[in-house]
Amino acid sequence: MRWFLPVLTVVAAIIVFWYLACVPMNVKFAMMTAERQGVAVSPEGMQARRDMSAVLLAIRNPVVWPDTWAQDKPRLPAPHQVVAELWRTTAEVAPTSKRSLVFHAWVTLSATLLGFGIGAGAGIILAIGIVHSRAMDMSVMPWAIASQTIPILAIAPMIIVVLNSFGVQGLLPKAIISAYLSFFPVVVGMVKGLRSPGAMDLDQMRTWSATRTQTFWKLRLPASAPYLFASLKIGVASSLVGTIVAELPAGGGQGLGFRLLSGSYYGQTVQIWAALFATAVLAAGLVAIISTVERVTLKRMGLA
Amino acid sequence: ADDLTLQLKWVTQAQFAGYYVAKDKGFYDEEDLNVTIKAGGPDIAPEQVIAAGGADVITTWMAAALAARERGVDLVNIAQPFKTGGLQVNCLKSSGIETPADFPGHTMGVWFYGNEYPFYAWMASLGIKTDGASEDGVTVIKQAFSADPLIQGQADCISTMTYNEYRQILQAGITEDELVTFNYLKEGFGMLEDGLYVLGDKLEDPAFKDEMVRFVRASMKGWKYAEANPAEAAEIVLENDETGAQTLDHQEYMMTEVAKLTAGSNGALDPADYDQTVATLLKAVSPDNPAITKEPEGAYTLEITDAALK
Amino acid sequence: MTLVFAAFAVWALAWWGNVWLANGPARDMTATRLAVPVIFGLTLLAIWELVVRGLDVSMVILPPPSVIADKISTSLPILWTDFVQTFVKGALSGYVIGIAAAFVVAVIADRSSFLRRGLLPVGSFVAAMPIVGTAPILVMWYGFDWQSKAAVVVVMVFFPMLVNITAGLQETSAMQRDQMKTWAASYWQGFWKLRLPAAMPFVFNGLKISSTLALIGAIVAEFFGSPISGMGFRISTSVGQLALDMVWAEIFVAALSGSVFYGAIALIERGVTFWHPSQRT
Amino acid sequence: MITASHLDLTFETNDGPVQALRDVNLEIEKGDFVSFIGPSGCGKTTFLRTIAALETPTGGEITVNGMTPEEARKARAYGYVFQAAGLYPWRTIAGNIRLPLEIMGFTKAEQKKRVDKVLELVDLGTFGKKFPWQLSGGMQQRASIARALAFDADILLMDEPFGALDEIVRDHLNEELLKLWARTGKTIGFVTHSIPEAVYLSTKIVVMSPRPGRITDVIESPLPKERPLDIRDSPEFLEIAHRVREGLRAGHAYD
Amino acid sequence: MITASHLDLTFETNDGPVQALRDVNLEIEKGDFVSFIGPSGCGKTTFLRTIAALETPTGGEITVNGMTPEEARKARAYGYVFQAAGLYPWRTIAGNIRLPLEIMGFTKAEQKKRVDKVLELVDLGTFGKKFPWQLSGGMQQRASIARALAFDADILLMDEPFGALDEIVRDHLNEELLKLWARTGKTIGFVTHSIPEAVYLSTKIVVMSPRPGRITDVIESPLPKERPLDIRDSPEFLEIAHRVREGLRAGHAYD
Ligand SMILES: Nc1ncnc2c1ncn2[C@@H]1O[C@H](COP(=O)(O)OP(=O)(O)OP(=O)(O)O)[C@@H](O)[C@H]1O
Ligand SMILES: Nc1ncnc2c1ncn2[C@@H]1O[C@H](COP(=O)(O)OP(=O)(O)OP(=O)(O)O)[C@@H](O)[C@H]1O
Ligand SMILES: Cc1ncc(C[n+]2csc(CCO)c2C)c(N)n1
Ligand SMILES: [Mg+2]
Ligand SMILES: [Mg+2]
Repeated sequence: MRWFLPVLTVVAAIIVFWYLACVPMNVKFAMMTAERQGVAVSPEGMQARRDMSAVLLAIRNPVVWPDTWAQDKPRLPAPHQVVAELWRTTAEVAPTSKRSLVFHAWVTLSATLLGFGIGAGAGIILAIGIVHSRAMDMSVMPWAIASQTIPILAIAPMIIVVLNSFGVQGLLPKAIISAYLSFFPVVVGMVKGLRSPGAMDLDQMRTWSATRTQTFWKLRLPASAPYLFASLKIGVASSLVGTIVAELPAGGGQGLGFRLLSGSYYGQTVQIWAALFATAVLAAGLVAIISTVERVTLKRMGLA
Repeated sequence: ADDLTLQLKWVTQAQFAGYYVAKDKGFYDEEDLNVTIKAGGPDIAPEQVIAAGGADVITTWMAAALAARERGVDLVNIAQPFKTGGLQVNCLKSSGIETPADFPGHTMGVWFYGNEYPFYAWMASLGIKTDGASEDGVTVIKQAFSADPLIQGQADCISTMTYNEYRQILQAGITEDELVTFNYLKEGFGMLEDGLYVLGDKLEDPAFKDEMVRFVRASMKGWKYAEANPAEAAEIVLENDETGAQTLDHQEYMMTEVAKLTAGSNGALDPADYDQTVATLLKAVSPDNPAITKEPEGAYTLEITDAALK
Repeated sequence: MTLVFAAFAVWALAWWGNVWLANGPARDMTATRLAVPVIFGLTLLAIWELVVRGLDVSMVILPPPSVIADKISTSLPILWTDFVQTFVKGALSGYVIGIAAAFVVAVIADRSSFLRRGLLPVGSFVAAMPIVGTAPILVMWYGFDWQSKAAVVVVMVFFPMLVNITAGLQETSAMQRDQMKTWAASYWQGFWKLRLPAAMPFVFNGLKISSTLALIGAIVAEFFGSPISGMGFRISTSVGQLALDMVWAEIFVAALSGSVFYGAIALIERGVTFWHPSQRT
Repeated sequence: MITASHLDLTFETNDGPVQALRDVNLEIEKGDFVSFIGPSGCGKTTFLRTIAALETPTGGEITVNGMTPEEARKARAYGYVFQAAGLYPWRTIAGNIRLPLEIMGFTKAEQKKRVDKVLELVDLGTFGKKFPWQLSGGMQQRASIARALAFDADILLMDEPFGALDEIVRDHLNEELLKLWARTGKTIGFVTHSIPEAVYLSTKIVVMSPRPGRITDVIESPLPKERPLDIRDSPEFLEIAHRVREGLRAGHAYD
Repeated sequence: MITASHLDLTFETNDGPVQALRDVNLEIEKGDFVSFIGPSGCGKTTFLRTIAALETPTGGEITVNGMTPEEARKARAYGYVFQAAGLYPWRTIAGNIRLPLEIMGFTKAEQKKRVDKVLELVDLGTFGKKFPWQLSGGMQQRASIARALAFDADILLMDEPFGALDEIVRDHLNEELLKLWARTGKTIGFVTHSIPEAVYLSTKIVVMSPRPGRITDVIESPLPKERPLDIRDSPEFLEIAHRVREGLRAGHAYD
C-alpha cells in the first residue's frame, strides 16, 4: 500500500495535464465547428488560423474549451472519452461478442501465451547451450544480438506469408513472431543467471566431484531463478508486442492489434486509445502474474 | 464442394461487399464452392500471398498486378468487377490549388505499397518532379491509410477513395466547397482497380478453370445483389468484420459509392480499359518507379468470364 | 535437392570447425573470437543460399543472399540516404533525447521517494503500450519527417533507461553513502563523484537495450507515414512492389548498423566501467 | 569532548524493535584513544555511527565538542574508517584519497601534497596510480586509513580497521597508529575484536555486551603513552587483558 | 599420505606471470593436523587448492594416498571448507548439508541420519529448517563446516574457517575442532592468520613466505594430543609461537 498514494498522485497529475493538453490539441477543430454555429472566435476564418500556435489559440478562445473534450474524432481524446469507450466495449457488450475488447484481448492473449511459451522455452534451451558450449557462446551470441536489430515489423508479413504457404495458419504464425521477440531477453537473462554462481560455488561442486548435470540442477538452475524471473517479465511484455505486430499483417481478424489499426484507418482516435489502454492493462496483468509466481517461488526457495 | 481461398487487398469493408454477399447468400454454395475469404491489410501483398500458395485467387489493382508480373509472378486477370476507379486526389482550396498546374511547391500525400503507380504516371506526364529536391516539384510524403494529413494540416493534398477517405474529410468538418477534387479517371490516368487475378499456370488445369468460372459467376451475382440492396450488403460486411470496429453508417455509405464503380461491369474485362492502363503505366517508366517497363503479354484472359456469363 | 543436402553438409562442417576453434589451442586469440561468429554467420548465409536455390523458392518470397548482395552494391546511394534519414536523424536524435529525459526524471525520482514510487509503476504501464499503437498518434502530432520518428524512439527508450538509471543510482552501498555523509558532501557532490560512476554498469545495460530498440522504433514509425526516404519507408514500399531484394538490402543495413551501434556502446562500456568485475576477466 | 548520557537507540524491524543501545553513558576527553570491544551484535558499530551522526538516537543525549553530532559532521570533524575498505573501484588509490579533499574544496596543490604525505605514512608511496583491485586486502585497508587521515579531522573513528590483516602487519600498523596519535593528539574511537590490540592501543577500553547493547565496563589504562610492542608481555598489560577477557566472557553464552 | 615434491605453480595474468608456489616440498602423514601460516599472498590458498585438484601445478609432483589429486577428488577424498561459508541461499541449513550427500548418491535414510549427526556436532541441532540468512555469521560458518564433515572424507581442508569470528567464539570452535580430530583421526589441512590458533591446533605448522610463494619453515609440534585451552600459557606453547612469529616476520618487509 506504500505505493498507493504516490501512484494516485501521479495518475491525478497526468489526468490534469492530459485534460489541459486536449485544449490546444483539439482547439482548431473546435473553433471551426464553433464558427459554423455562429459563435464568435478570434481570429476568424480557418485560413487565418492555419499557421498560428495552438496554445495561443486556446488561450484566446476559452469559449471552445468544453468542445475540445467532447469531439467525435479528436486529435487527443479526453480521459473520460477513453474511459467511456473502454466501458462501452467491455462492460456493455457480451465478452464473446467481437465488439468486446475482452474478446479481442483474449484472442491476443492466447497467441501471446503460446508465443511466450515457445520463446521462453527456446531462450532457456539456448542459454543452457551457451553456458555449456564455448562454441555456441562465441558464435550464437553476436547473432542473437543482430537478430534483435532486424525490424520485426518488416519481416513479420513475410514470415506470415511463408508460414501460410506451408499451411500454417491461425494462432501459430502470430505466436512465432511473438516468440521471436521474447526469446532474446530470456537468453540474455538466463545466460547471466546460469553464470551467476561464483568461482567458489563451482569449486565446491568440484570438490564433491559433481557431474555437469548435477551442477546444473543443483547449482546453476536454482541460482538463476531471480534472473529468470526478471527476464521472463521483460519477455512476456515483448511477447505481447510481438503478437500485436504479428496481427497487423495477419490478414484482418480478431485481436487488439486489429482494433488499433482499424481505428487508425477510420480516424477513430478514441477507439485507438481504448485499444492502447487495453493492451497496457493486459501487459501489466501478465507482468503482475509473473511477479506473483516469482514472489511465491523465491519465497519458497528462501530467496526473498 | 471445392475449396477456394480468396485473398483481399484490404480489410473487410464494403469495397469487397460482392464476395461477402455471395458467401453469405449461399451463391458460392449453389456453385458447389467452399470459399474462404481472407481479409488483407496494408502489410499484405496479395501478389506475394498467391505466389507463396496462400491463396487461389486475389483481388488487386491492375497496376500492382502488372508490376508483379514483371517480377515473375504470373498473374492473370480473370475478371474485372470494378468498371471505373474511385481513386482521387483532394486538395484544400485554401492552399491555393485549383488546377494540377498549381501542384508545384506543395506537399502531397501518396499511398505507397503498390498504390503509387497512378500518381507517378500522372506527375510524369505533368512534368512535375517528385524527388522533393527541386523547387518546381512537389514534396511527396508517404501517407498512412487515413485522411489525417489533410485534416491535421500536414499536407495540402492527399489521396482518397471516393468511398472512404473522402467522407472522412467531410466528416472532419471540411466542406465540399473548401476542397478541390482531382479524379484520376477524369484526368486520364484512371487505372483498373479491384480485379480478380490467378496464377497463369494453374489456368492450364481445366478443373481449376471450371472452379474459377463458377467462382466468378457467383461473385458477380453477389456484386449485383449488393448493388441492388446496399443496406443489406453493408450489414453482411459488418457481420464479417472480425475486428468489430466498423460502423454500419460508414459501410452503407461505402456500399453506395462502391456500387457506382461496379455498376458498369458485368465482370468481364474491357480490353480497351486494359490497354489504357498499360499505356498510362508505360508513360511513367523511370528508374525510381519501375511499375512496368514493357508491354505485358498474357496478363488477362476473357475465357473465364466468357464461360461464366454466357 | 542435392543443394539442400549440401546445405546440411556445410552446416555440419562449419559447426565442427567452430567447436575445434573455440576449444582448440587458439581459443583465446582475438582472431578466434572474431572468426567463430563470422564463420557461424557465413554458414547461415550459405545454407540460406543453398536452400533457396535448392527448393527453387520464388524471388518474391525470399531472394538468396547473392542477389541481395548484388542489390546492395548497386543501390548504395539510396541505402545511404535512407540510413541518414532513419538512423542519424530519427534514431540517434531520439536516442539522445530519450536518454536525457530519462536522466532528468531519474534524478527527480531519486530525490523524492514519493515520486519514485508513483512514477515507476505508472511509467511501466505507459511503456507497455505497443509502439504500433503509439506511432500513428505521434506521427499525427509531430508530422511526417524525422521528428515524429525521434518522438517514437524517445518513447521507446525512455522507460528501459529510466528503470536502469534508477536501479543504478540505488546501486551504491550504504557504507559508500555514509562515507560521503561523514565528509559532509552535498547531494550533487555525492551524485557526481559516487552515485553516477557507480550507476554506470546499469546505465550501459540500458544503453545497450535501448540501442536496438531505437533503430527498430525509427523504422517501424516510418510505416505510419514518412517522407519518401528512410529505411522503413523503403522496406514497406518495396514489399508492396515485391522488390524483396531491396527489402533485404535494407534489413541488412539495419542489422549491420544496429550491431555496430551496439558494439560501439559495448566498447565505450569497456572503457567507462573498466573497474567492474564483469569487465575484468 | 564527546559526551553520551542515557543514550538509547532502537531499530524498528519487521519482526519487532531491536534495542541496539540502552542507557549508554560515556565521556571521551580530547586526545583520548578509546577502544570498544564486545561480542558480535553488541552495538559497537551502532555507537560509533551515532557519534558520527550516521544514526539518530531514540533517547538520551550526545554532544560532540558541545555541538550536536550533526553539526560536528557538517563542520567536518570526523575521519571515519569503515570496517571494509570501501574504496571506489573507478578511482586510483591516490584518486580515492583525494576524493574527500575535492569535496572539501582543498586547492589542487594542497590536495597533491596531502595525498603524497598520507600515502607515505601508510607505506603505499609507490601505489598511488594503482586501482584498488590491483592491491591485496591489507593494502586496501591501509589506503582507506590514509583516506581518513588526509583531511586532518579532529576525531578519528575506526571500525575494526585491521580485521582482515595478519598478525605481523597488524602489529606494524598498531605501532604506526600509536605514533600518529601521539604526534597529532587526535581523539580516536576504535572498534576491535582483539583483546591485546585493545589493551595495547587505548587509554580507555569500553567493554560492551549485547541484547540490549550496553556498556558493562570502562577500563582506564595505566599504561604509559610511550608503548613499545613488548609492553604486551608486562604484568600490567596482562592484568588489564585479563579484566577485559572476563568482561567479554560474561557477554557470551559459553561456559 | 599427501606428498608434494618440487611443486611449482605459476598463474598467467595480463601483466606477466605470477609465481604463486615455487619448489614446495611437503609430507603430510595420515592423521596429521597441518596448519599453514604466512603473509597475505604467499600461496596458502593456492596450495590447499592444489591438494584438492582445484588448481593444476605447472611443475613438480603431488600425490594424495598414492593417487593424483584428480583421482582422489573423484574418489571423494576431500571435505573442503572455503574461507566464506558459501551456503546456497535457496536451501535450508539441513538442505545445504544434504547437498553433497545427494550428489554422492547416499540413500534418503542415510542422508537424514548424517545430516542430523553433523548438525548436532556443530551445535546447530534446532536450526536445520532455517535458511542461511536467518543465522548469524558464526552459525553459518559452523554449518559450512558441518557440510564438509557430513560425508566423512578422509581429508579435511579448511581455508581460514574462523577468520570472521571474535576471540571467544573462536576459542570455542577451536576446542570442538580438536575434539573432532582426536575422535575421527582425519587428516586436516588448516589455513590461518593467527599464530596462537596455529600452534594450539596443529601437529605440524607450515610457515610460508611470498613472492614467490614457498615454504620457509616446517615446525613439528611437541604438544600432546590432549590440549586444554590454557595450554596456551605453557612455555612450550610460547616457544613454538615465538618460532612461528620469527619465521613469519622474515616474510615481511618491516624492521
Ligand atoms: N539498520 C539496522 N536495522 C536493524 N537492526 C540493526 C541495524 N543495524 C544494527 N542492527 C542491530 O543492532 C544490533 C547492534 O549492531 P551493531 O552493528 O552495532 O553490532 P556490532 O557490535 O558492531 O557487531 P559486530 O561485531 O558484528 O560488528 C544488532 O543486534 C544488529 O542486528
Ligand atoms: N586465479 C589467479 N590468477 C592470478 N593470480 C592468482 C590467482 N590466484 C592467486 N593468485 C596469486 O597467487 C598468489 C598467492 O595467492 P593465494 O590466494 O594462494 O594467497 P594466500 O596465501 O591464500 O593469501 P591470503 O592470506 O590473502 O588468503 C598471490 O600473489 C595472488 O595474487
Ligand atoms: C484492390 C485494392 N487495391 C488497392 C487498395 C488500396 N486502397 C483502397 S481504399 C484504401 C484506403 C482504405 O479504404 C486503400 C489503401 C484496395 N483497397 N484494394
Ligand atoms: Mg560492527
Ligand atoms: Mg587465501
